[in-house]
Amino acid sequence: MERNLMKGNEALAEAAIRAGCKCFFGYPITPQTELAAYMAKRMHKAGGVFLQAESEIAAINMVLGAASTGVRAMTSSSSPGISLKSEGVSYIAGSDLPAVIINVERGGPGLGGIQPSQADYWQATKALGHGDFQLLVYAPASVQEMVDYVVKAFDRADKYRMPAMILADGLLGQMMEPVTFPEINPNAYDKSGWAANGHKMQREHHIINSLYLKPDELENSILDRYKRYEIIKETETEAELYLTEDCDILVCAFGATARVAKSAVNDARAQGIKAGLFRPKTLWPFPVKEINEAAKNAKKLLSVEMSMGQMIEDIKLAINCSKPVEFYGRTGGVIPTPAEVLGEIKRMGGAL
Amino acid sequence: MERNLMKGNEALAEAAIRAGCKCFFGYPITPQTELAAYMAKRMHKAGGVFLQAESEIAAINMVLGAASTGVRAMTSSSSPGISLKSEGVSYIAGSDLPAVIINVERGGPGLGGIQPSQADYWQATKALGHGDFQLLVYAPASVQEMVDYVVKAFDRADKYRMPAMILADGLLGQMMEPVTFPEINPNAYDKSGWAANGHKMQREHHIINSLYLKPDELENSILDRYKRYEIIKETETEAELYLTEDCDILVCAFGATARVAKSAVNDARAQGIKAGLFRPKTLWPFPVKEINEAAKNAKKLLSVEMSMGQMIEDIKLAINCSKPVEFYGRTGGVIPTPAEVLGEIKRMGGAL
Amino acid sequence: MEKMTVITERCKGCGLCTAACPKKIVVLQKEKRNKKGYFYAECTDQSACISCAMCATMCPDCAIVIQK
Amino acid sequence: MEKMTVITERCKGCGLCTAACPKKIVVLQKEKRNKKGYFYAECTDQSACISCAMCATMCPDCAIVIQK
Amino acid sequence: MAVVFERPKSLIDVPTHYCPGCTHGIVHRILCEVIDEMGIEGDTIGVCPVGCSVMAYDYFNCDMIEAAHGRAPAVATGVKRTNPDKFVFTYQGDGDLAAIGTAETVHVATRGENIVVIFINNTIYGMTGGQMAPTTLPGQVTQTTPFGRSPELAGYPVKVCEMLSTLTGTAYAERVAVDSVPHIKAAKKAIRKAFENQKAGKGFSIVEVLSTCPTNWGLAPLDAIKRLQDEMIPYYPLGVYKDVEEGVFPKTEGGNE
Amino acid sequence: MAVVFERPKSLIDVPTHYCPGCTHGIVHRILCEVIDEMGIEGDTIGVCPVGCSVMAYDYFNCDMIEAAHGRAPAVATGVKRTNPDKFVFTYQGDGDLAAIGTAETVHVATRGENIVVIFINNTIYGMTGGQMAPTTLPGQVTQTTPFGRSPELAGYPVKVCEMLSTLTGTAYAERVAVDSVPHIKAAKKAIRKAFENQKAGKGFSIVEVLSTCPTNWGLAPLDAIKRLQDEMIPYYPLGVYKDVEEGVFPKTEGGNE
Amino acid sequence: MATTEILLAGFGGQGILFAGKILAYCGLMDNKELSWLPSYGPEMRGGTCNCSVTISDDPIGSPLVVTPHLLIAMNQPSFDKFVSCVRPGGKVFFDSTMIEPATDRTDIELYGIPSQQMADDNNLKGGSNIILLGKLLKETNICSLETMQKAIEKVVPPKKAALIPNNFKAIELGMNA
Amino acid sequence: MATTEILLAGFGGQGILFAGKILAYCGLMDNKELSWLPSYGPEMRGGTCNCSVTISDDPIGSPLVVTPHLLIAMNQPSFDKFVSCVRPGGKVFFDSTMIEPATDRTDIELYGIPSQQMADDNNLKGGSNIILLGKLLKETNICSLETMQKAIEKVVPPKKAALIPNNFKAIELGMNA
Ligand SMILES: Cc1ncc(C[n+]2csc(CCOP(=O)(O)OP(=O)(O)O)c2C)c(N)n1
Ligand SMILES: Cc1ncc(C[n+]2csc(CCOP(=O)(O)OP(=O)(O)O)c2C)c(N)n1
Ligand code: SF4
Ligand code: SF4
Ligand code: SF4
Ligand code: SF4
Repeated sequence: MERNLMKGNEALAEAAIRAGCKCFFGYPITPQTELAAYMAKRMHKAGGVFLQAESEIAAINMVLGAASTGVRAMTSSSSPGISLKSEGVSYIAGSDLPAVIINVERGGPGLGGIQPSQADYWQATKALGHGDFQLLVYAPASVQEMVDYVVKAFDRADKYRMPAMILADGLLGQMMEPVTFPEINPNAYDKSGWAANGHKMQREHHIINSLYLKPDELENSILDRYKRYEIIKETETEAELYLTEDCDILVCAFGATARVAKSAVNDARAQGIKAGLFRPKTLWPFPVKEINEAAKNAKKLLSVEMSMGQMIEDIKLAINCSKPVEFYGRTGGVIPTPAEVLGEIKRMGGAL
Repeated sequence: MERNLMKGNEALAEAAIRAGCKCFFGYPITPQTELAAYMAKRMHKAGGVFLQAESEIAAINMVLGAASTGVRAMTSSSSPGISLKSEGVSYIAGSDLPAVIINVERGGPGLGGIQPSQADYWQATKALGHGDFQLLVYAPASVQEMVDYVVKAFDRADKYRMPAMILADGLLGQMMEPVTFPEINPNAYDKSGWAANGHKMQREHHIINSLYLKPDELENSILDRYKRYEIIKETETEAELYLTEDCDILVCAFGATARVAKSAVNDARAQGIKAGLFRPKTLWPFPVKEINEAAKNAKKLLSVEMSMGQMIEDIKLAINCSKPVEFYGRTGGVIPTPAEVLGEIKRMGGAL
Repeated sequence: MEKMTVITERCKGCGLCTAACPKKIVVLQKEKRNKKGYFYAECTDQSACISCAMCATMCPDCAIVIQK
Repeated sequence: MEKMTVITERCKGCGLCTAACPKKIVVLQKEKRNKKGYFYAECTDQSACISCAMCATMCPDCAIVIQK
Repeated sequence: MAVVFERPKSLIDVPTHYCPGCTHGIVHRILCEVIDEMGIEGDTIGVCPVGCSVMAYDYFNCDMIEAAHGRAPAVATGVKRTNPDKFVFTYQGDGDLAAIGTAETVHVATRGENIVVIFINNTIYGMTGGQMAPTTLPGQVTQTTPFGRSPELAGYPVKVCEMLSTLTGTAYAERVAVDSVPHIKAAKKAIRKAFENQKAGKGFSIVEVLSTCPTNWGLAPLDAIKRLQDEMIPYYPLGVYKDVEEGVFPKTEGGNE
Repeated sequence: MAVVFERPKSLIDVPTHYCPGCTHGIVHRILCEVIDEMGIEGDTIGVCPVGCSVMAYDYFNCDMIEAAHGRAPAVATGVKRTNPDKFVFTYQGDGDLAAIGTAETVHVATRGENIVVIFINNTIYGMTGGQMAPTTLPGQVTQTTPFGRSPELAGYPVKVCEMLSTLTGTAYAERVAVDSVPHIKAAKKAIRKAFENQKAGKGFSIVEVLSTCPTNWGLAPLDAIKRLQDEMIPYYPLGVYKDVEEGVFPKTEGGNE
Repeated sequence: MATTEILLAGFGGQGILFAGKILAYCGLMDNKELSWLPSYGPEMRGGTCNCSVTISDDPIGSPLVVTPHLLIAMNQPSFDKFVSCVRPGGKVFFDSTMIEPATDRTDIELYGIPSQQMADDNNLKGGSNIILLGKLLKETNICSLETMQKAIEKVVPPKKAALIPNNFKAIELGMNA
Repeated sequence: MATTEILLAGFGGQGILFAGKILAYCGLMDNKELSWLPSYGPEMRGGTCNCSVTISDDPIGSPLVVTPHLLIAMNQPSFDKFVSCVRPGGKVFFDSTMIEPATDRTDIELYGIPSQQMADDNNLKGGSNIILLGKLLKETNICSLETMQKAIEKVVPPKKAALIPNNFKAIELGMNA
């Protein structure tokens, strides 16, 4: 397979097109602009729709409209723009629609900055909008994984009729790496049972809706959804375990930060410190089994994040607070260095 | 003091005016419409500004504008409308501005329903927008507390220069109870050091801003904010402990649900079961010391929520997963009954 | 068969039909309520009805059927 | 003192001033760069300058001061 | 005897939740009459707003999508772009279309999106209990303008047809009313024309329907009709505001590949 | 010798981050000249957009607030309503004002909010690297219209002055350009008038300034000026679109208590 | 009486909430603890609507009345839905013009009066709710007539003060029915 | 060579990212692991801009180059900021037209060439970056000239293919400087 040198943002776009995405609605924002630019060039040729919406809100609701008709639809943005989409994402979840949403995170809060960040972890995993719901959240750590997880996100979104998010960051979006595109034969899911694409006088009319005025009906619709969530928690978690078998200190990190952490783990091993890496690839569902496996021999855990510490809570909950979990983070667009992480590992190792 | 019979929504409005709120910007949504209606009637007479904005987004940004000039400002909405405000709330936090935001929650996700819910707990406490930040979150459980916590929210927002939220629900907003208005002398905080209200050629110009293009500057601004958050965690937690001293089963609930839980605790005691109630009044910061005090003799905890279970994570983290925490919830607008909660208590008690 | 039929359970007693009728033969009677509690509309003189469907055109609830 | 002064460190070498000058005496020279690396503008003939401030009015960077 | 007037087929035979005398029902019916007459029920996808007509999905027998408040035009855009051969319409109130949804409305028009918007102007927020709408008349009392809408405090109404007519993508904008049989017939004609426009690919069409909200106006249904006639029509003149016969996309224009 | 032209006092003496030849700088200067001439620096509060002028707070010496993308009119409303004696202006690009901020723009106008909006129309998104703006001309190549803006695919431009002039709350709308010395002088006069309107409480004033973005147009600064003259002015005719001498709130109207 | 839980139910527009409010004010007048909680559907008119009122000597837990001591039912669906929830020994007041009181419960007392008809007959437009309240007043010891009259004076908005006598009359009609 | 980390820095508009891209493609051509990461300020023109390139035989961890083996500096602030980060034994290539190379480091090698001047003199508008690349090619074993030429052919967009010879010439100038 050919190795292409591509920016993460472009790889996301190309992968989406190959995964059968038929429409992209977006609004420009740094650091994900290349994604839309790529779509603008390629989507029409691929027989799909590219439309620059008047806002992030319009874009997510265009996605809702297209997805309602059974078409694979995607939007992308970065942190402030994702906040604006939150109502729409909640509607998509509440309407049981599949859709893919990309967040190429930047530093916040507010306008913040345009450098990489992971401070939207909680937003993505707990509360991208009001009400009880979840999205599938994938955290790629390389340009190649950007490709792989976009393909998976479209598949799983269709499979479970729910929104799926790629939670990337400016570093992954902006960096170029070699990438190959595997042969993709998108699974076809039968949507004829619910899609609102014109009944041709041949079936009952379909209604796409998130309104249930009777509380018990609304509750039941949520309970149904949470049953699916339980299946997903059982079957869809993914994680990388690196040198965890014998590790004393388990470094936990996702996305771009995991690359930094891996360098640090290697450096630590080179210095004789038994460090290992746990890298969740799905953030929701959080890989509970996997982290327990990875941590089984560890004495301490260290969560490294480009934020003030958000995943750390999921780690503690996943291991039932059974071991100390420490935190090292940089935020606001500062990227931690392997040396800093190594310093933390050593500090913790010294205290063992 | 005179006992007035008032809806929770109206009490919120009256209390805000008495607390020196000088402007209210909102957009209609059930179940909080009475709040704006009350403001429309009274605010101009009180020398303040009432303006129905064109949307929730406009409203929160009007709040940002007014707050920037040093004026006490407020907005209110319900779940879908709060999602729309999330970008603006993140800007307010990132600009270190005080403001009060009311969420009279209803069932979600999506359009959901118009009955009471607590499913925006995570949104309020973890991620009301992108980036690293927090808001103060108060959870009143009676119309009287609606009054008391609005007053406090304005005070603490000014004190810490951050947004504060009243997280209520449709039940509290719609119900009438007797309420008294204590003499309120709003603290005056000196805002002349930062407010952008015209420099009269007598000082440097002030800039209200959340943009820091240099990552280390953005990081520093966040670290500064988190130092304040640490002080707040130390000093601002509040909770009610009811019959906890000797309790075997500690029921944890906030807001309207806590009233139901309290009835159930009383019923349980009447049946000889040692149940107690822990009611956080601040959701962020979560009352960690207080719950540990309340749980010290408990064998099991039960989180009762009008959601699929969100506070339960904070409970587990607060007690360091040291005791089993179970969950009973109704969602989508269904209000749990004391009998249901009692049933859970008994089930758990039987297993003791 | 009658020219103007009110589907009484659909009628909400709004009276828009009464004003639309050029013959002034549609009224809201004040005796009988339907299950929802509304006094429903009635044609007082079927023979005078010219089947113009003005009342039905005004009716927001499709509560009137006209035949000719 | 000169009638037209370019604050060279402020000049970004855009050349808008050169087109605005009615006397055609403002040019972007091609020898000297400022610290930012721009070839800055220059008045080639101060005596011909009529202090009309046309160049300064066009300058987006307030890089020109005019005296009379 | 033959039936000369009955419920259109595409209007599902159930009681509506609308208040007595609310003209939403009239607009529903004439819209469905047009769908029936054009024979397009099976090829039509409707988008409901958030407002009193939120549950229109239970009444229209074509496929239906419930949009977030104000976002129906965006939802409709997503539908139409991916299903260009389908008929797509939105049905929206004035709060939905002209307040929270202003951006979506302006942009669906300026894009010349080939859809139909049915816009119910009843000068108030019905569903939430009678707050000021962007279309509320100066002086009108509502829950949030308890002393009458003061333009100084609460601004002036937005005249939607007038505003959208300035946009090149708008092919057709007409304001109608449903206060009388002749007006209802004209309204139906306008809706028909809007759908025919969509069939012909002419661009964006909007039909603004002056309607009543007896409940929140605090008027009996017939008095509400009278208010529509006496106060609304003078402020919001009926008529065609724009009608681009040849459509908004002349074959020669544009930089398409 | 006496200085006859120099930087206005209210324009802080620092280099800007704007590209060479970008006309944002010209508009900044004439705006500050007006502030200086009216002597209102100490009583003015400015609101910056998100766009290339996001950091205008570092340039204007009056108090400044940085708004979220598109929300400057709402922020300004919050400021003006609580500080009616202050001069309040926003400075916004076309993406900010006419795309994401459309609702805020239309409503600040229809409310007759007594503020000044300076609207920079450069037919492109500058800061994010040259995507299509709502004002991008048909056929114009941008990052997101790589084959030229096709109205069929990407819609038609929004003509802001034309659209806002249909709203009763708009007291004054003028389109100017900064491509030449006479036009710059006219632009300054328009800005002055807008601020004088605010002083007199006349209602909403907007000055649309046709500007260049040499960088994202891919043109040398002087070529960019030429494009403004040759392509933009014909599409966006200069002139006064609305000017309500007596202000939008005649003493007799309104239902104020 | 420690605690009385009352449920009022009917169509929107029948004055369910208004009647509940009067009861709530009765509690306020008598210096008791009380709560009032409305619940309604999406329809502005004609939808279902109900209202929970609790009056008590002690602080009130859940304001939602699930098992009422007293029920006022103003339409058939409300009667059918809620009659089974009434506590044993409880009382049900209903409009017999509108409601067919089919129930096999024997542990509760049913008081049906043709309140709608009575309102129509006495030219008390929309007074059916208050007539039922009068009946409730008579058959329970919720409060004194005087308290209820004071409550009515509080609840009727000043602009409509002219309607107070009508309400008094409706109470009277109900008490005598 | 296991891993080479390269940092390129200067003003926006000087072609920093473009030069970095050529280096990245060199890695691709030679079938190595590689990463390219840009970083820039808010200005479209004239702001600071830098670019991290890592070429390696092994999978690459952090793509952010903090302690480069090789530094290309195209303006004074970049030189001043980054010269201290270069690894001992590392090499710094800079435009001596623009930069005063003030540093007290003795453990690195400095290669200053007047690349801007050379570009101006040779009518290679904007070729200063490529000239420096030529110098880097000469002084390191990052790749062969052939690889770099192939990389250039890849990176120059098809529409501007006419500029390829100019780039080759710039490389040559740099190698001979
Ligand atoms: C984001 C959001 N904001 C507000 C609401 C509450 N809401 C529901 S309907 C409505 C307004 C309805 O008025 P209009 O659009 O005029 O339609 P009508 O009910 O008069 O037909 C509002 C504000 C909501 N559901 N979602
Ligand atoms: C919510 C949100 N969406 C998008 C962006 C990204 N963004 C920054 S500036 C800009 C557009 C700027 O264009 P314009 O308003 O025309 O101003 P110019 O830069 O051309 O002066 C965009 C889309 C953002 N910061 N926030
Ligand atoms: S218009 Fe229809 S609903 Fe109204 S009274 Fe007449 S028949 Fe009944
Ligand atoms: S207009 Fe100003 S910045 Fe541009 S070249 Fe002339 S002096 Fe320099
Ligand atoms: S509230 Fe008004 S708009 Fe809504 S259904 Fe009733 S009358 Fe119609
Ligand atoms: S990108 Fe365009 S608008 Fe922005 S500063 Fe540069 S030239 Fe000006």
